[in-house]
Amino acid sequence: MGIDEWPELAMNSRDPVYLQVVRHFKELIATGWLEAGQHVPSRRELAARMKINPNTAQKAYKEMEEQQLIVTEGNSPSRITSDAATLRSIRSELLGEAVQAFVESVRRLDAPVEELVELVREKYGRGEAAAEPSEGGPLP
Amino acid sequence: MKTNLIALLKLADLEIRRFRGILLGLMALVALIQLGGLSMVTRTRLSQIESQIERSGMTLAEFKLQNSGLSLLELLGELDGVTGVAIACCIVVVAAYTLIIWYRDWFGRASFAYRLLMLPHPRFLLYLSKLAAILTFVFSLFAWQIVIVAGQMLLYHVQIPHQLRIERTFIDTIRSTDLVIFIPVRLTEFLLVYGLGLVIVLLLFTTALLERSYRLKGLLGGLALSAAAFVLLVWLWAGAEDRGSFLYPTELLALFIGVLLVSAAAALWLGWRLLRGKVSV
Amino acid sequence: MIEVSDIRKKYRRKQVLGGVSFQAQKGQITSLIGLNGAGKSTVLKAIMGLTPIDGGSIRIGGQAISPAAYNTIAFIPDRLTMPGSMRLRDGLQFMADFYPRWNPARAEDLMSFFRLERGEKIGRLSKGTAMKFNLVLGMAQDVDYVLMDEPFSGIDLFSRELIAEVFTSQLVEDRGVLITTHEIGDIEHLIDHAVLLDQGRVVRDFDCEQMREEHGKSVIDVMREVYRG
Amino acid sequence: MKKYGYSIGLAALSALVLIGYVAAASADRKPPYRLTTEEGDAAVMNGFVLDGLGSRLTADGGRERTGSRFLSAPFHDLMEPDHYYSERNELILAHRSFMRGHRMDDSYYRDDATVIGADLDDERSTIDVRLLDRASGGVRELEVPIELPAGTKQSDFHSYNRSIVDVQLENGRIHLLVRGDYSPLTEGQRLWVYEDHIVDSASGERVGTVEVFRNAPETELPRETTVELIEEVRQMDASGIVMLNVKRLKHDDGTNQEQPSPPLLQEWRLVGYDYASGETWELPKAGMDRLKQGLEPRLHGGILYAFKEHIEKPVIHFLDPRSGEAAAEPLPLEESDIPQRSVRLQDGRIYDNFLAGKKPTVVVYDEASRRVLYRGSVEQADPRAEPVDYKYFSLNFYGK
Repeated sequence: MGIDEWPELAMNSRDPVYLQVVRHFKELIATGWLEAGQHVPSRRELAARMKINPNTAQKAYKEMEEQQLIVTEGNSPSRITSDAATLRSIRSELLGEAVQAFVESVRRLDAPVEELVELVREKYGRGEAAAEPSEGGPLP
Repeated sequence: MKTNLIALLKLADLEIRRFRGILLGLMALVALIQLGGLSMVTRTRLSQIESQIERSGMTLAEFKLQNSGLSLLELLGELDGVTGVAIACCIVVVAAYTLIIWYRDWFGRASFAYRLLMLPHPRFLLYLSKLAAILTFVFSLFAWQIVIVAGQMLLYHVQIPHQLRIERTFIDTIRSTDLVIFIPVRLTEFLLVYGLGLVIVLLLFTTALLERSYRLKGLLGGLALSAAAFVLLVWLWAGAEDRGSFLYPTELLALFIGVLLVSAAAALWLGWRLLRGKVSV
Repeated sequence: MIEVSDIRKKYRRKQVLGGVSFQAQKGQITSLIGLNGAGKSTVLKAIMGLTPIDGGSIRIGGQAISPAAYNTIAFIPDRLTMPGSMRLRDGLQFMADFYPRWNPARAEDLMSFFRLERGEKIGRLSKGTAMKFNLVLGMAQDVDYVLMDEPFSGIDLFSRELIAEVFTSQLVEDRGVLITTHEIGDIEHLIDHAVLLDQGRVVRDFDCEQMREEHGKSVIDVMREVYRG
Repeated sequence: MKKYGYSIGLAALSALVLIGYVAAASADRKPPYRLTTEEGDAAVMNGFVLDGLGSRLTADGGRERTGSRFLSAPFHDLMEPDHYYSERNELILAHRSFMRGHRMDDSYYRDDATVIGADLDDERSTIDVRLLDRASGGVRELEVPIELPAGTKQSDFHSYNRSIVDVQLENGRIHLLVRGDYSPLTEGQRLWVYEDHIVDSASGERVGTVEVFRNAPETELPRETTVELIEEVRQMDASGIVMLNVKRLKHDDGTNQEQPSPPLLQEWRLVGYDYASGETWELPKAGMDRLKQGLEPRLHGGILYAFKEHIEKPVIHFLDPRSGEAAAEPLPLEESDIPQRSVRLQDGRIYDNFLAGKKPTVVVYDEASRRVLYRGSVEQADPRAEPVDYKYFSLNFYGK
């Protein structure tokens, strides 16, 4: 996987940059773009691609190591963890977070749960159908 | 020490090349004026003599007996005003450049001063390289003037028929014109005149640096320092003229040289200190 | 690290620096932020010994500024530093002649990275190209610290992006970078440490990621508090 | 290397030209002229120099360039060796500290034992006298206050100027001959007063004052009296007497404008004064008639030398200053190509500097025997130099 094909990361300036990078990795892992055991780019390549400075890239990798998202043996390049449990927890963590954010923003509208579920099924269904046939569909 | 020397030579080369257009221009101007002027003056005098001979029917030899020929000094005498202007031009331009060689680095679109002040070499090399450049210009013009006088003698031999020629040695030719002030024929004279010139250059350098460090206050200080040195030198020189002074002329000369040395040392030391920590972009 | 302690400077009876203190760590990108006239450039020039200070002290890697120190610190000012009559190649030759720590190979990389024409006259460069060449002169020295004065001001968007890329490259890695700017916009997420100046005084001095983590504020938010509040 | 070509080329070429120039200049250090001895012993010329065409020549073959000096011009201890200051250079060489600050004093006296310097600056109207004991080097200073001449007072004059014109020492008494030149308030004629102030050299006390001469005030404006001192030619040497050259002139009253005629000599007297006795006298008619043949009087060794210097063939007459009679046979000098010449009387010898055979020539006669002690002329050493024909070299005494 060339560094250039690495998906763009839209960054905001309020959250710590290194945490945004870690999240981005989690999304790539969750969506399967990064497979277990796959080599991750070097600190320098990541910095160039993400347009962040090498220290931040370094900090992101350190954070990911602490969260055991990546493993480094000796001084060979780090690799995505192949520990299934960690991988699974990443997916649920991301989904949980997304849903949490959704719930908080919707709670203010005080809508009953069933209506919400119905609406999600409908949007999610249409979103999926739309995504299927034409790859370049408008982003949601 | 060696790297500093190499850096100094490279900086000096840079400074010399930055002025080479003007220097060559000056040389051309001076040559044109003095050689062109001489050939013109010679041609007019020769035509006068020819018409005089035709009217009187004498031969050239008889004319020479009567008028003892046409000396180069006589011809140069007619050129004195113009030569003076040419030399004054050189002096004024080089004197002005003694300040411009500093200010051009500060002003203009590019601030070369930033780069020069950040060189990993003692900053005093800037002072010495610019000084070396100015001295190179002065001595090139000095040498060029000698070449011109030689050229004038050659021209004289070419244009003047040998019957009218009056032989003079090269040094005698220089000694007999006002040029001798700038092209001294005596060592003591050379050391004093060019010693004074060097001190003036050093004082101008340090005044420029004082201005670059303390702006107007610095400029005034520099001018005051230079004026004081100058007044002291003139006072000593005049003292030697006044036969009644308490000090003997040779003692006043020693003081004169002393003041030159002290002023030079002060200017160099002050320049070194200012460059080290006081000058500002 | 670069240690600036309590430096003061008066310029024509105006207190340009009223006791500025901060540190720029080696290996970090520190940004000196302040509105126009806050004294940013003066701080950089003071650190480089290009302008004397009335009080306080400056240490670079524990040493005071000296000619030898110029082997360890490079300064990229906001203007040309080479005579206009020179061509780019003469400028590079000048650096090679006088800077033992000059890295010709890296200079070549940067020249092609910025697509600069060696034969061009320095005096006729546009502002953007001139800044790029300045960056070449600064970055191609193997030094521990690099100081940059408003590298982005008045420069077209594309040059700006090109210049920003330099900050993400190994050119910056484990070097101390101190960069001044008054519009943080495009390099907000590039800098590790921010020092905010106002009327010659340090009003804020914080680690950007820490500020985001603990207060959820971006550098611009802090600037808004300081300069608009 | 192309990069540094320009600078190196410029510096190298300049250096080359300069080295060539220095070589030429040093080759040119000696002037292309020489004073060659044609006859006699050059030793008599010791202390004498011939100055001309930018060179200074001595009889012992010394050749030195003068001229083309600007900044270094004034820095020479010895004074210009023209007639007036030449002996002083000896004092400067011999007694440097004694002469410090006093090189321009009015007058000096010197004998084997002492040197006396006297100076009168009018602000203080006292004479500063300094005595040097040549043996021990000790210096004594005296101050001799002087008044205005008898019968005159300050308000009579709008300005006056006094100076010591001669100093003599005879048996312990210092004679200070003061010349006073007083300009009266009214439009009348100047008043000349010569006074001899006598002081005891040991105590410094004033012994007396003798008014040597005071001119009778002229009544009509165009008339003028001029008084010049005829002092010992070798001013510092001892001389028992001094003489005054007193002339009364009638100026052209300015009627015919185009060509104002030179003043007419109405009356001419030589007044002598003997220091020891204080006696004054006038040169008798015999002497005056001799002088009136267009001769200029000079005093040397107590004898009055009368001759016209600036003519082709002068004759020196030796007169007794009291009787005016001839003291010795007149000495005709060799003919000069041009009227320009200078004659110096010194140590019993007569130095004659003139042009013979177009060349500057010096002939030294022994005054008593009239024998030619030395004869030398200036030769041109380099054909390219300016020829010496008809060029005048001045004979100056520089001091031994």
